[in-house]
Amino acid sequence: MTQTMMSYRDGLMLAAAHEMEADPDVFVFGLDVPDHKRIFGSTRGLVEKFGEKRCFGTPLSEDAMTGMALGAAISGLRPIHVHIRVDFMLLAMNQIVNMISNLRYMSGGKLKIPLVLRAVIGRGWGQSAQHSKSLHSFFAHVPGLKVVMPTTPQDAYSLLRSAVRDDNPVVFLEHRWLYDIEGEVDFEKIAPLGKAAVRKEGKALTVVGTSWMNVEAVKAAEILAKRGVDIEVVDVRSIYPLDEETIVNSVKKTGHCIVADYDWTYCGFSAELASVIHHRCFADLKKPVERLGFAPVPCPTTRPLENLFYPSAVHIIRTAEKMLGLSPTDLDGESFYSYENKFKGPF
Amino acid sequence: MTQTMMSYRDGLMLAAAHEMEADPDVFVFGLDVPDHKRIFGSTRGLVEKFGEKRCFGTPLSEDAMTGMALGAAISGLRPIHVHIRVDFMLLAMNQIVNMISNLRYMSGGKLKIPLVLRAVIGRGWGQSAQHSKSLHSFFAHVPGLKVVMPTTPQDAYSLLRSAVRDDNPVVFLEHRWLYDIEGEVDFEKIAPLGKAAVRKEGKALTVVGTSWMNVEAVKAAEILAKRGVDIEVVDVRSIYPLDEETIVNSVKKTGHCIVADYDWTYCGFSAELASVIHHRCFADLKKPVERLGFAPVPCPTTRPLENLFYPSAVHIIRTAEKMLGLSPTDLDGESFYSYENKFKGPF
Amino acid sequence: MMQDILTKEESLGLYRKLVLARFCEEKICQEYFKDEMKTPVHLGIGGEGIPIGVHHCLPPSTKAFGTYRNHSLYLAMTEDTDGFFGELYGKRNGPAKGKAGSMHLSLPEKNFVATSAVVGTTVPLALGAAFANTYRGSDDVVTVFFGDGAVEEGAFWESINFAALRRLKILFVCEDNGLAIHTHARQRRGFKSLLNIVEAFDFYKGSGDGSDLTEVIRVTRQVTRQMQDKPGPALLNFTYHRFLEHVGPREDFDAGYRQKPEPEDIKRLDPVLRFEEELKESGLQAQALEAIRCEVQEKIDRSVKTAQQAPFPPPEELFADVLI
Amino acid sequence: MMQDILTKEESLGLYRKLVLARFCEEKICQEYFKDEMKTPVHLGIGGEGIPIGVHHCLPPSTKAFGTYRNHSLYLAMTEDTDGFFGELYGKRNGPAKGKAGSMHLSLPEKNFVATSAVVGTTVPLALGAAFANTYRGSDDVVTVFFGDGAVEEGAFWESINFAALRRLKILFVCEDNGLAIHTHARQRRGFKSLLNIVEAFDFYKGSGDGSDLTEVIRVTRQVTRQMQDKPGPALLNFTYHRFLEHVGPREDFDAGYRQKPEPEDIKRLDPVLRFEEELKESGLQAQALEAIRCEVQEKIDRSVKTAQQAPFPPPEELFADVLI
Ligand SMILES: Cc1ncc(C[n+]2csc(CCOP(=O)(O)OP(=O)(O)O)c2C)c(N)n1
Ligand SMILES: Cc1ncc(C[n+]2csc(CCOP(=O)(O)OP(=O)(O)O)c2C)c(N)n1
Ligand SMILES: [Mg+2]
Ligand SMILES: [Mg+2]
Repeated sequence: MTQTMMSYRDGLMLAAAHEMEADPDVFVFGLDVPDHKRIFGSTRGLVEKFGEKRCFGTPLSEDAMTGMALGAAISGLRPIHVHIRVDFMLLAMNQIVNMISNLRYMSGGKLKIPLVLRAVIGRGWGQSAQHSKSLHSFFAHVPGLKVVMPTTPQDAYSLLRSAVRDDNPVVFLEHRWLYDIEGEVDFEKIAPLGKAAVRKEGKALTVVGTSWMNVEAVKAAEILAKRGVDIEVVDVRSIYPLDEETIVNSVKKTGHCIVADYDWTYCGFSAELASVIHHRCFADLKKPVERLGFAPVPCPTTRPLENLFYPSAVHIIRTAEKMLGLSPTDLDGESFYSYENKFKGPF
Repeated sequence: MTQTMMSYRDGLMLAAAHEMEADPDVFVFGLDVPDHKRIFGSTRGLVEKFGEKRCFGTPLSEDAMTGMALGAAISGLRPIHVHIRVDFMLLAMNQIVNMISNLRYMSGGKLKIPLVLRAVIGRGWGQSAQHSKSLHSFFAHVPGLKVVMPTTPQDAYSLLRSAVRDDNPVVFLEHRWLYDIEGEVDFEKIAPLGKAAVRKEGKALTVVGTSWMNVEAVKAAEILAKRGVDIEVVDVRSIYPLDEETIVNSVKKTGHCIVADYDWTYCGFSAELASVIHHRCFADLKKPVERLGFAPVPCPTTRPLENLFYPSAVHIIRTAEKMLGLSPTDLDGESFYSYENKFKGPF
Repeated sequence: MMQDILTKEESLGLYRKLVLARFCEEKICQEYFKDEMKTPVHLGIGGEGIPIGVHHCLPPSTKAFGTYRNHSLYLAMTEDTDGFFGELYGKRNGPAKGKAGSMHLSLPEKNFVATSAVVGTTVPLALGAAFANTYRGSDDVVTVFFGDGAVEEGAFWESINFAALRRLKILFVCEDNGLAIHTHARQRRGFKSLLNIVEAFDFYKGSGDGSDLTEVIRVTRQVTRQMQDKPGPALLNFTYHRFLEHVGPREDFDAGYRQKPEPEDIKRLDPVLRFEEELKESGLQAQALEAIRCEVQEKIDRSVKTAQQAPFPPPEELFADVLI
Repeated sequence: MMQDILTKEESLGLYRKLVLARFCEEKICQEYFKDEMKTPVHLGIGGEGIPIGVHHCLPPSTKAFGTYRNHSLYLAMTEDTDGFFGELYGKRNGPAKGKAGSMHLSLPEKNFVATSAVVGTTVPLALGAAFANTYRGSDDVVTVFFGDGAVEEGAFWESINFAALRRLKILFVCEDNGLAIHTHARQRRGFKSLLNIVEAFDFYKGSGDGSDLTEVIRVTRQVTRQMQDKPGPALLNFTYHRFLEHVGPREDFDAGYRQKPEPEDIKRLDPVLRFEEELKESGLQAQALEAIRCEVQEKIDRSVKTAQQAPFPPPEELFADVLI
C-alpha cells in the first residue's frame, strides 16, 4: 500500500498525470492551464512532462472550446477540459445541455463521450456574484451527464481517475478552499462514481453534505460530540448518479436529517435530496428535513455580508440543536475555519 | 366587464399590444418576431401597428441579443425579448445568470431591470431533444429573476401585462400546445406575479401542476370525479416567487399531494415543491408527495417513445389511485388530449 | 468544362447521388402529408450539389458535421436509404432507432458524425475532430456544413479563430441560401463579404454557385489542394436557391418574403437539371440517366416500404443510450 | 503637438485625472497588504490614458461600460474617490454599499453604467444602451472598454455584427496590453489585425499608443467626428504596457512569461511621466503640476481614511437590492 500525504491540488494533478501516462489519448486543456499559476497548482508539471500537444491553453472562447472538447471525445480522445471558475461554464451551457448530454442518445448509442469538465467552484476571496457559484444542480438536472464533487485529497485523486476512465461526460467540481486540504492518498484506491461516503458515524442526526459543506459538517459534528451528541456525516460525492442507499440508510437510522448543500436551495440539489429523503424515509423521519445553503441573493463582495451568505458549521450546529431540542452550545472557545489567516487575496 | 373568447396566442399578442400602447418604452424583439409566422401568431399585428422601431427581428446571436436587452432595460426601456424555443436561451445563460440576475444587486440597487424574456417550451411535433425543454428550474434557481408559466388565455394576457410592468427581469414560459387553447379573457383582470390559482376544488388529493400539466390534471380530475373522487388542482403559475400559502393550504386540507411538473424531476422544480410541501405539511401528509415529470432521458423523436417521455393525465390518475388505495379506473371510454388530430407537422 | 475535371464514371456516380438525394426528398414531399413521418423535415431541394460535390473531392475517411438540413449530406456519404427512411419514420431500423428523427441524423461508422438542430452548434465539434486528426498524425480534412445564418452565432467566430490559430484542416462549408427561415441576409448581417473576413484569419477560401455541381467540385478541389500543401483551414461559400419552405414539404412563395423564381431561371437554379444538361452536352445518352433514375427510385421505394413496415422501437428503448 | 489639440486648461485637467487614477492605484498597492480591501484588484497602471483620453473627447452624457479593470474609467468619469475607496473597503459609503467590490463598480448617475468580471459580458450591454439612444432620438455615443482577450469571445463578434447592422453609435475601445492574464495574443489569436476585420464590418477605426494620452485624444476625436457626421460604430485599439501582475498589487516579471521593460523604456510606457514631459515641454511650470499632485494626494488620503472609518453595511443589507 502506497499512502502519501498530499494536498487536494496535488491529488488532482497526480490523477491527471497518472491517467495521461496510462493512456496517450488523455489530454488536458483550458484557459490558463499551462501558465505559471497552473489552475491553482492543479495542472503543475503536466506541460513539462507531456508537452504542449497534450497540455495547452486556449483563447477566451468557452462555447467553442467546449464544443471542441466534445468533438475530440467523439473522435476517440479523452479530453479533460478545465475551467478556473464554474461561472464561465455558463457560456458553454448550450454545448453542455443541448449537445454533450444529448449526442449519445440522439445517435442511438453510437457516439461515446469520454469527457471530463473540471471546474473550480465556490468561495475564494471577495469573489462576489460572478466567481462563486456551484451550479451542480444545473448539470445534474439534465439527463446524460454525471456530476461529481470530491471533498478529500483521496477523492480528488480517485474520482478524477474514475472520471477520466468513464465513457460518459463527467462534470467535476472542486471547491477553491479544498485545494489546501491535506490528507492521505493511496494511489491504489479506486473510488467508483456513484458512491457516497460516510465521513463520520453517529446516531442522533444525519448531515448530508456536498463539497466544502462536509468540512463544515465534520467540524460541527466534532463540537457536538463533546456534549455527547453523535452526528453522522454523509458526503454525497456523486451528485449524479446518486447513492440513495447510503443516504437513506443513514437517515432511517438517525430519524433526523439536515441537508447542507453548497448552493442556493431553491430548485437546487438540496431540494432533490430533501424530497428523496422525505419520500423514502417518510415513516422514519421524526422531524422534516432541514436544508442549508447560500442565502437567496447574489453573492456580495464585502466580508461581513459574504460571511452571512455562506452556510457554515455554526448554522449546522444551530439547526441540529433546534431539531434535537437541545439548548444552544456555547461556541466561545471553538475555532472555526476562517480564511482570514489561510487564504489571502487577491484571488 | 369586457369578456372575450380568445386563444392563448391572442392573449399574448394583445397583452403586448396593450402594453405597447400604454407605454412607448415597451418594445418587442427577437429572432423571427416580425416574419409572417409571428412566433406561432403571438406577435401578430405588432409590427404593422408599432413599426419596425418597436418590433423587429435580429441576427442569430442569442448571447449578444440578450445582453442588448439588458443594456436597453438599464437604459430605461422595457424590452420584451422573444425566443421561439427556450432551448436557445442556453446560448444566453451567461447573460441571464451572470449579468441579468446580478446587475441590480452588484449596483447596490441603482440599476433597474424591467425586462421580459418570453420563450416557448415543451412538446411540439417530433421536436426531439433540442426543442422540447422547459428549464424553469434553471431560472428559478438563480436569485434575481422572476419566472412565470401561464396556463390559460386569461393568464397569458394578465401575467404578460404584469410581467412587462414589473421592474424586475421576468422569464415568461409558454407551452407550445397551450397556444390553441381558447378561453374567456377579461382585459380588466390583473393577475399579480407570485400567486397560484386553484383550477378545480377537491378534498381527496391535491395535484400541483405547472403549465401544460394543469390541462392534464384537470382532465384527470374530471375522470376521477365521475367515480366520486374529488381532486384539487393548483396551478402554480408563478415559479418564482412561489405562492406557498395556496399550495400548503390545499395539501393541509387533502393530506395527499402529487406534484406534476413539466420538466425532468431530478433537481427540478418538482423537487423544490415536494420538499417545501413535506416540510410545511409534515404532520398533515398521509403519504409522501409523489412527483411526476419527464422520463430521465433526452426527449426522443419517435412518437411511441415520445408518448412515454411525457407525463399525462393517465399518469396522474394511476398515481392518485395508488395513493388513495383505489382500484384502477377503467379509462376505455375516455378521450385524452392527443395532438394527432389537432397539431400536425412540421412544427 | 465538366469533362475537364470529371471522368464519365465520376459524372455518373455524381448524377446518381444527386438523383438519390432529390428523389428521397421528393418522396418525403409525397408521403409527408400522411403524417407518418412524425419529425420536422428541413428539405434541401436546390442545395444537393453542395455536400455531394464537396465530399466527392475528399476520401471516405473524411469526417463530416452538419445541420438539421442534412439529408443530402447523409445520403452522399452513406447512400443508406434504408436507415434514412427508417429514422424518418421513427422505426427501429433507423440508425438512431427513431430517437433522432430528421434533424439529428448521425452515422459515425460512415464518418457522418453528427448534426444538430441548434444553429451553429456542430461547428465547434469540427474543431475537436480536426484536433484529433492532428493529435494522431492523420492528414485527413474534416468538413462542417452550416447555413448562412450560423455565421451570426458567436460560436462560429470563436471556431474560425481557433481553427486559424491551430492551422487545423477544416473545411467550413457555408450552404448559403440567403435566408435564415424567412429573414434575408441583409437584415442580419453587418458585413458584406464573409470571404474577406476569413481572409484576415488566413483561411483558404473559395466560393461559387452551389447549384452548379461541377463548379462546387472545381472550387473544392482548388481549396483542398491548398490545404494539403500547407495545412490550414478553409471556408467555402456556395450560394443556392431553397425551393421549398424553411421546414416542411411545401412551397411558400405566397408568404411574401421572397419571389418565386421565373420558369426560365429554374434550369439554372436546379442542380439536378443543370448537371443533367451538362451530362447530355458531354455526350451521355438520356437512357443511361434514365436507368440510373429508375434504379434509384426503386431503391427508395423499397426503403420506404421497409421503413413503413418496420417495427417501432420497444418501450424499453426509451431508457437506453443515455449513459453507458 | 499637444498644444495643437489641447488648451492649457484641458491639459491640466487631464493631468489631474491621470494623477488621480495613478495615485489611487498606488495607494491600493500600499494598503493592499493589510488585507483590509477584501476584493481582488485588477490594477490599470500603465493604461490610465485610454479611458481618460477617450472620455475627454465625449460629453458627460456619454454612457460607459467597462471591465473588472475599471478604476481609471471610474475615476475619469466620476472623480469620486470617496465612493471608490468605500466600495473597495466594502463599506456602506461605497456606491454599491460594498456588494460590488473592485470588479463590478457602477455609478449609473454619472453614466458609468456597469462593469463585469466575466470577460466580454458588458460589450452586448453597450448595444442596448446605444439602441436606447437611437430609440429616443439622442445623438450620444456609448463607449465600451474591454481587453484584447475579450475579442476572442463569441459575444464580441455577435456585438460588432449587430452594431454594424444597425449603425449604432458605439465606440468599442480595446485596451490592448497584449495579454490575457499570462497568455500572449499570439497564443490566442488566429488573426493579425483586428482593425482590418472591423473594416469589413464598415466600422470607423483608429489605433495608437495608449501610453500617449495626447495620441489617444487625437485618434478618438478623429473617429468620433466621423461617427457624428454619419452614424455608425467605431473600434479603437490602444496598446499599453501593464506594469503589474494581472490581479493584485505586485510586479511579476520573475514569473517568466514576459520581460521587464528596460529603464529607458519606462518613460515611454508610463502615460503619467510621458504626459508630464509633454506638459513641461509646452512650457508648464513644474510647480503647477506639483500643486495638482498634492491636492490629489490629499483628496485620496482623506477618502481612504473615510473609507477605513466608515461602517460596514448592516446584516439586513444582505437581502436588499435583489428584486424590487
Ligand atoms: C441557436 C438557434 N437559434 C435559433 C434557431 C431557430 N432556427 C432554426 S433554423 C434557423 C435559420 C437558420 O438559417 P441558416 O443557418 O441560414 O440555415 P438554413 O435553414 O437556411 O439552411 C433558425 C433561426 C435555432 N434552431 N437555433
Ligand atoms: C468568460 C471568462 N473567461 C475567463 C475568465 C478568467 N479571466 C479573467 S481576466 C482574463 C483575461 C482577460 O484578458 P483581457 O481581456 O485582455 O483583459 P486584461 O485583463 O488584459 O485587461 C481571464 C481569462 C473570465 N473572467 N471570464
Ligand atoms: Mg440559410
Ligand atoms: Mg489584455
